[in-house]
Amino acid sequence: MLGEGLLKGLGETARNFAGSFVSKERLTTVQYPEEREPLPEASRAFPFLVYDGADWEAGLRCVACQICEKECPPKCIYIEKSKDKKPDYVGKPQIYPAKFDIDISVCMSCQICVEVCPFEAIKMDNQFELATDDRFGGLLYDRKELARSNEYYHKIHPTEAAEVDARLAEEKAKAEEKAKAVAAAAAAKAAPAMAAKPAEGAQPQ
Amino acid sequence: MVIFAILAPLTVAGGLAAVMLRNTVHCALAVAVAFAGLALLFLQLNAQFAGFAQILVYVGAVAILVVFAILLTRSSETPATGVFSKTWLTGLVIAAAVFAVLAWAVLGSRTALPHEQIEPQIAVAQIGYALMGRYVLPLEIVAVLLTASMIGAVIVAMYEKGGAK
Amino acid sequence: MSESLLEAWNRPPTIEVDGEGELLEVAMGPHHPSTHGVFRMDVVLDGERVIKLKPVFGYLHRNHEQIGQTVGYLQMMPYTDRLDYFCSLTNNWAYALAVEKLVGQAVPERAEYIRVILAELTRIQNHASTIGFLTQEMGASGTPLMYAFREREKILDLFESLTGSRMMCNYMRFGGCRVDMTEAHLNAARKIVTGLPRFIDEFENLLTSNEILMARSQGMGVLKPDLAVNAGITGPMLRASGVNYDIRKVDHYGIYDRFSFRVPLGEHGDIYDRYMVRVLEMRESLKILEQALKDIPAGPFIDPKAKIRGFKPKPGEAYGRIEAPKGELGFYLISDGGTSPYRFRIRPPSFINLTVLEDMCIGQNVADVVVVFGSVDIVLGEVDR
Amino acid sequence: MTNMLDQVFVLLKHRIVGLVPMPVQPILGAVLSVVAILAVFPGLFAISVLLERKGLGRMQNRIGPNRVGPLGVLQPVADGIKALIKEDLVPYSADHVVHFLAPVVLVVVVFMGYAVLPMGRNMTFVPMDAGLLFYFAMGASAELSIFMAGWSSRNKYSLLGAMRAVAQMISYEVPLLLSSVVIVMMTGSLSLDKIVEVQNQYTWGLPHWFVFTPMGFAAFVMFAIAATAETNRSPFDLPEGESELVAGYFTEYSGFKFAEFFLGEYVAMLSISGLGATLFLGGWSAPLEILNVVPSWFWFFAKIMVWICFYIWMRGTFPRLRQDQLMNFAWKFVLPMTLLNLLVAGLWRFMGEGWLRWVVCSAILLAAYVLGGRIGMRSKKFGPRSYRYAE
Amino acid sequence: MSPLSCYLLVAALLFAVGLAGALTRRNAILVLIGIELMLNAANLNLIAFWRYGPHPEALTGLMFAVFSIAVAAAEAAVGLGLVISIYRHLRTVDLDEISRMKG
Repeated sequence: MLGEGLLKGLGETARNFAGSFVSKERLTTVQYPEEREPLPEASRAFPFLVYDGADWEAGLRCVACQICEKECPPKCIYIEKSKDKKPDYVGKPQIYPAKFDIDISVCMSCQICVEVCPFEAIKMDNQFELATDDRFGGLLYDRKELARSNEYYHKIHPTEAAEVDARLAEEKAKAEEKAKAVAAAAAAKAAPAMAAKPAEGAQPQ
Repeated sequence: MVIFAILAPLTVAGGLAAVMLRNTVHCALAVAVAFAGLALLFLQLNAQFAGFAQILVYVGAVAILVVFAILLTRSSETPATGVFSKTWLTGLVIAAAVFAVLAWAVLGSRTALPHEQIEPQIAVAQIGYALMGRYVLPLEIVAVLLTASMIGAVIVAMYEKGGAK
Repeated sequence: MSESLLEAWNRPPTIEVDGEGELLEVAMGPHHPSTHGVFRMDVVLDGERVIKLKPVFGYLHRNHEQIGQTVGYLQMMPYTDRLDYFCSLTNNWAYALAVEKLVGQAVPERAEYIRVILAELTRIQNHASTIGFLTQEMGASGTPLMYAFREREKILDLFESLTGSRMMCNYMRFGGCRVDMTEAHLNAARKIVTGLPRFIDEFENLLTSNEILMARSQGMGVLKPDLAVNAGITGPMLRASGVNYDIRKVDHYGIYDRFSFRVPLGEHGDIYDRYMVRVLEMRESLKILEQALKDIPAGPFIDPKAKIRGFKPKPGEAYGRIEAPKGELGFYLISDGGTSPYRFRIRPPSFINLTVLEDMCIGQNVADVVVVFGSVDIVLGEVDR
Repeated sequence: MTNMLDQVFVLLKHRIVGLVPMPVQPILGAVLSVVAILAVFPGLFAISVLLERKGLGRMQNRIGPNRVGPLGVLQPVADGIKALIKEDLVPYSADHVVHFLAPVVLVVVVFMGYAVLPMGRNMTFVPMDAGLLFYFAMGASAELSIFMAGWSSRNKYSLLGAMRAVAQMISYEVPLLLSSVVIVMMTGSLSLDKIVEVQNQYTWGLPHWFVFTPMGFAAFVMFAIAATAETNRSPFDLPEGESELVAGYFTEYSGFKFAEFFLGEYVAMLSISGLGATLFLGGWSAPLEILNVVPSWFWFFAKIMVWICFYIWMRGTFPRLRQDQLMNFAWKFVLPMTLLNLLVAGLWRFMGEGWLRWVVCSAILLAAYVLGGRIGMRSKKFGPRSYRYAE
Repeated sequence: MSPLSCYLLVAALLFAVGLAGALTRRNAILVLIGIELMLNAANLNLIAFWRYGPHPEALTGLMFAVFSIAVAAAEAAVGLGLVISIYRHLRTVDLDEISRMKG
């Protein structure tokens, strides 16, 4: 009969209308600025640089290897290597980024820089409210603006950060062990010669 | 009388504009004003039914038909050749002559015309009874005429698909 | 515009024009409420009847194929998200498939299951929103669209918690997936799958037997099967025309052979058939999902030996194609042994399905043009690339 | 006491009018009524816009406007202020005079329709003998203003939208009139007050509304369809079908003129709902005899709002028809049905009291409806389909 | 001057205006408009005579006007139909150009 489908449709909207008052499922709206849905842990927005310790400049994990710069699909990362070296988390002297800029307005949040980074130095933030009225410089972040503490990383991605920390700790332990072993070996090697050449043995590898 | 003094010039102005404006659509809108003014004059003359019928038929239907015809015949742009016919002077003279004769007749018979009467109070029901009683034959004929003209208009204006029909 | 295109546009109309002869040329778009983005249709009208239609696109051209030839294999992956931004996961899959063919990479069992689950979820959300947009074109005040978005939201939430992003997932990798789908994710997917049949019922109640929808869509925008085959139409459009061609069935890619599902076919090739084929496909996708979520094995989610980055495939070529929600999505790669492909070519279903727009619209009412256009199911990002 | 409440506005008007000298009294009375109408119906317009936006939102599982004022109830006020302070853009090549006059004419004509609607017991502005005719005359004039708007904008979309709107309104005016004629046949009067009086009777506490008779119900359905089309509401909202025509005849209007169109549209909707309620749902009469304690004007406005809610409900559910389908539906289905309905109304009159006429009239109308629908769907070759699967 | 003669004068003026329009315009549609004006002027006469004449209760003039309105509507419909059909044949509605009898 003509009109049957129309009545069925009317029934459906009526059900939804009534349902929106009683069922959360039928009224999924969240009043955004006031209430926010918790972001899933994996949620990603734009990259940041992780640093350990309190001093962001000293603690940056980045060693300016430039892999992320090379791999970034839209080429939004710009790195300048430093001339001098400073010790990294293992204590090994490393080059550090004299300049590390990310143009957030170009970045497409693909996470490839995070994947390729061998030093766990760059991670994805979940901060997405970055709107600014400065067209040119407002979204061009330098090293300082990009630096976030490891604690912050733990806060936004707890599981992942714990894994990373464990891995780093393991690496560090390994490196220390190795360094110790090397030192021991060197010491052992140096011991007979110590008498002959004391100055040489004191120098680290 | 005051109302008449407002309505009559309005109506005539509408009519004049309809005849004289260059833009065809403006003419159609002006004639709608004239029709509306006439309807109000009818109301002023206590002919409620005729007045509403006038609005319904003329403003609601005829004016719309006219604008549709204007758009369908693409005559809403003013033609370069001018809007008045080659014989416009003759027409104007004839019209003026007709008005002169009519006005002379009206003014001449001023004394013979009946004067102020009591206002007739006509209920719509009375019109209905008259239509169904004394005027039933004209009503039927008008009905037939309307049907015939409707069919005629449709056939005349119908798309001629695949040659003559 | 090349000469031949100009000639094509200037050729006499294919249908007879009535005696009226006054043709009206209307440019629908690029800023028009119904063009899903920046797309223009130059329509020549005889009264309200369409006698010529020229789709004009390229407003959203972003040079994807050239980008693919300059960046490395991995770096192209996030760009594929941006082709058809409604179904980034299927795009990922097609591209991953092409590269896997090129380098001869096998995919672990669990990864295949994950891919199927995500692809079918993508299909459901794409079809639901397409139907929503289609009814929007018909003037349904967005009610079906909002229902579709309500369900899509759940699926996107799952995508976000799994891949980190709602739409630009960048999830597949050569030889597997980027991260594992944990039990929590699987449970979320199961919950979505149990809720979806009710939603599809709701959709069908609202639309399928609606007389206005029938009047608007049945017999409108008919696509004949032979024309569809000749023009290379794929996906629900082709199946609505009655041609049984589903790459999941014919190409045996992934592990689709293991699931039992049917391919719904239309008969008339009109808008209603396209609508119904999509609805029925959603139901079939649900069947696949149920099976996949039941059978998913444990194991690695990516081949641990797989090279992700900086590899140089041997010179050769590969074509990876899948049944994307919109049709056959293919990536064609030629390697010359370098770190980036020598030639990178995308076969976008939206673009090729759009080529028959004029044939479907000619002789139709102008109001139907937007509905026919909506029934094609395109995303301008994929059309213009 | 209930009588007092019922007549509160009438008494108030008399009291105020009584304060001025005799010769000015009719003028003041008219002014008071006009002011009341101009105050109440734009207020209802605001309420129905809010209802529409909230209701549509709820139907679509959204919340709707909720930022301005508590629960967003001040949204119409904000919209109004926005419309007022917006720049008034007139296209360069537009016909400025006509462009300006179109919304004014629309609003004036639409408000004129209220003159004859009985909004409560003794609450008709101009109790006119040919009230129904007056109403339709005013409704017919609105078409001209829509044409003016579309033509004067010099925009293809506007003109196309206006042509569609006018064609549609003319086509549906016929069934609208003919379905009301059934009521005129049953009451023997064109006066809306008389029509309500006839319906304001009760048997066993139930009202004698015309919607409860077979042809009254059929006429009600046809009237509702035609009224929806007449006011360009979904599913007949093609004149402003944004997927094809951007915004129809008021595409080129902005600021206050746009607001006038918006107002005109909603006020026309309210007034045609009022007419429908008057003709079929007993106007200001209470739905049950015992409910007569509630003032009559309350029932009138309640019925209007129910009708408006139904409009909103339909808008939230249906896609829109196409122009030719709309015309076909008007001329090939609604019009024949209303004509048949006229015949049935005559039959009803001559069959005399008894249950037989109920059965016969209902059977004729139902059969015609089912048959007509079936034939219509078959001739257009549409209907439910079944699908085959390939394994 | 009696009110009746005022109405009659207005009607005469309208009639003359309509006649002038019908005789001077080139556009067939505007000629039709002129004719409609003339018919309306006649209606005004009829109603004025009914109102001020003897025996208004007999409704003769009013009825005449009502029928005239109905007939005029039919006339307008057929006339405009003809204009449209002429336009379709000759692509013009300019009466100075439509001077041949052969279509």
